[in-house]
Amino acid sequence: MNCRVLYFARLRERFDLAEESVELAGTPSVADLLAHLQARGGVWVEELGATKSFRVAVNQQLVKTDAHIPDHAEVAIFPPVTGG
Amino acid sequence: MNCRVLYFARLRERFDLAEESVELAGTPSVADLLAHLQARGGVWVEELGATKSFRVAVNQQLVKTDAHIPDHAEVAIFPPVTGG
Amino acid sequence: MKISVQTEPFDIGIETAAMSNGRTDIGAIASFIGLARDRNSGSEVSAMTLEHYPAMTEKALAAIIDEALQRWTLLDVTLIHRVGRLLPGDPIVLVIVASSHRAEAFAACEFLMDALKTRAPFWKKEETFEGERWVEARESDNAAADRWRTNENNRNT
Amino acid sequence: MKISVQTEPFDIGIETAAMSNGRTDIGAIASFIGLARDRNSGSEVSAMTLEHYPAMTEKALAAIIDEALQRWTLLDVTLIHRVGRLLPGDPIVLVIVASSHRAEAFAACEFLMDALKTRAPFWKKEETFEGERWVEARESDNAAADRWRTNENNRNT
Repeated sequence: MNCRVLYFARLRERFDLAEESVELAGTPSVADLLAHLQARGGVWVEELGATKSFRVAVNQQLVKTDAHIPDHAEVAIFPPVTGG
Repeated sequence: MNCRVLYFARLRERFDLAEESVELAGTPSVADLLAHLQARGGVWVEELGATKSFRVAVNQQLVKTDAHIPDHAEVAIFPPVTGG
Repeated sequence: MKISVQTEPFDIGIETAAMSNGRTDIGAIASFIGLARDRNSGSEVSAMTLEHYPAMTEKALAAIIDEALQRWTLLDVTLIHRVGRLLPGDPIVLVIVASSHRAEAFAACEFLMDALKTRAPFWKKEETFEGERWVEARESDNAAADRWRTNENNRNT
Repeated sequence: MKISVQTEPFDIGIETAAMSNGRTDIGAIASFIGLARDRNSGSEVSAMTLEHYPAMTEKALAAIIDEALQRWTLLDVTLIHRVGRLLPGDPIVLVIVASSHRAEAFAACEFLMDALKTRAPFWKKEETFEGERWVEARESDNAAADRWRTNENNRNT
């Protein structure tokens, strides 16, 4: 399956990437996507490790890491929000 | 001693009186003033009896009935407030 | 700090700008407007008249604001209360509180309204289809004011 | 109901009038303005830039408002959040809540701000003398949002 992954704010700057297309096998969860990204090493491990604080939205809804990612979903990964 | 007594809102209408001068002996408390007024009977007992809800201010400060009334004080008796 | 008891309407935009213009230290402005409603206690209300105790009113409002300033770190407070005859939809009272942080602005603004409702000498007389009537004080207003006594620490975070 | 994410400033007077003009059923309007401050975490801040996630922002704000409408009896809500570059003193966010009674207006307004601070996809980057930095989320904002979960009945009176 395929999903579009967006990065915002500090994570976009750290990854030097605003958006990418990711291919994953089967019916992946958010945790599977994160494992896939962490496998890249370097800044990906630093920012998406278990001790780091970040948020994930699937199709514009905040979700937990056990959430399923539908095919063609828009997944966004970003730091805890600081608006208001 | 002498004090000026003001009545507001529903009490002013019930007593048909906005203001009067009252003479009391010694160093009276608010309770003494209330007893003096209740002694007039009729509407004064009806409105200032122990079961009725009203407020008293001495020199523009809300007080309890055991408060002392200084000579020449301005005492105000009024219903619970309903502003805002 | 501004306290006004007036017959004229007020404008929250103008009052807010007067408080914040030229300042860069305010992070939060909480405000409240109370308005005259067309219904109360099951009756249609066509108008109301607000009476007050002029010699005491501003003193009582200043004392309430002083208490708020002691409880919270506030940068400014505006409190305007109208008197005289008002129609449904007319604004009655405006409270604006500026602070560095929102929790303090919200808490102080709500405290000021609760305190005003039980301690400031205003009385409302309503005109209804059945005739004129003085508005009765609500037990819920006493309960709201009492929260600040019994539950200080919960609200102060 | 009005939701807006915009670069332009807003005017609380105009937004309040738009909500209340011609209505006679509103008894209480609680509102909040969040402003950019000249200091944060011990540094002088000369400007900030607000980034957001456009596809998600209005959905997230609408979901927060829906939750408020389920919890309290509200007559109207306006929520405006600015994005782009802002200077100290500039207003960032405006929340206005109209209700029949003040306790509901206050509670819903504070809930909306607490929820927005933890759930709406905005991020602030500050310009300081030491350089640019992304604002870190505050634990106190999570605690404020969590109050509405653990302490529902206390706040709903």
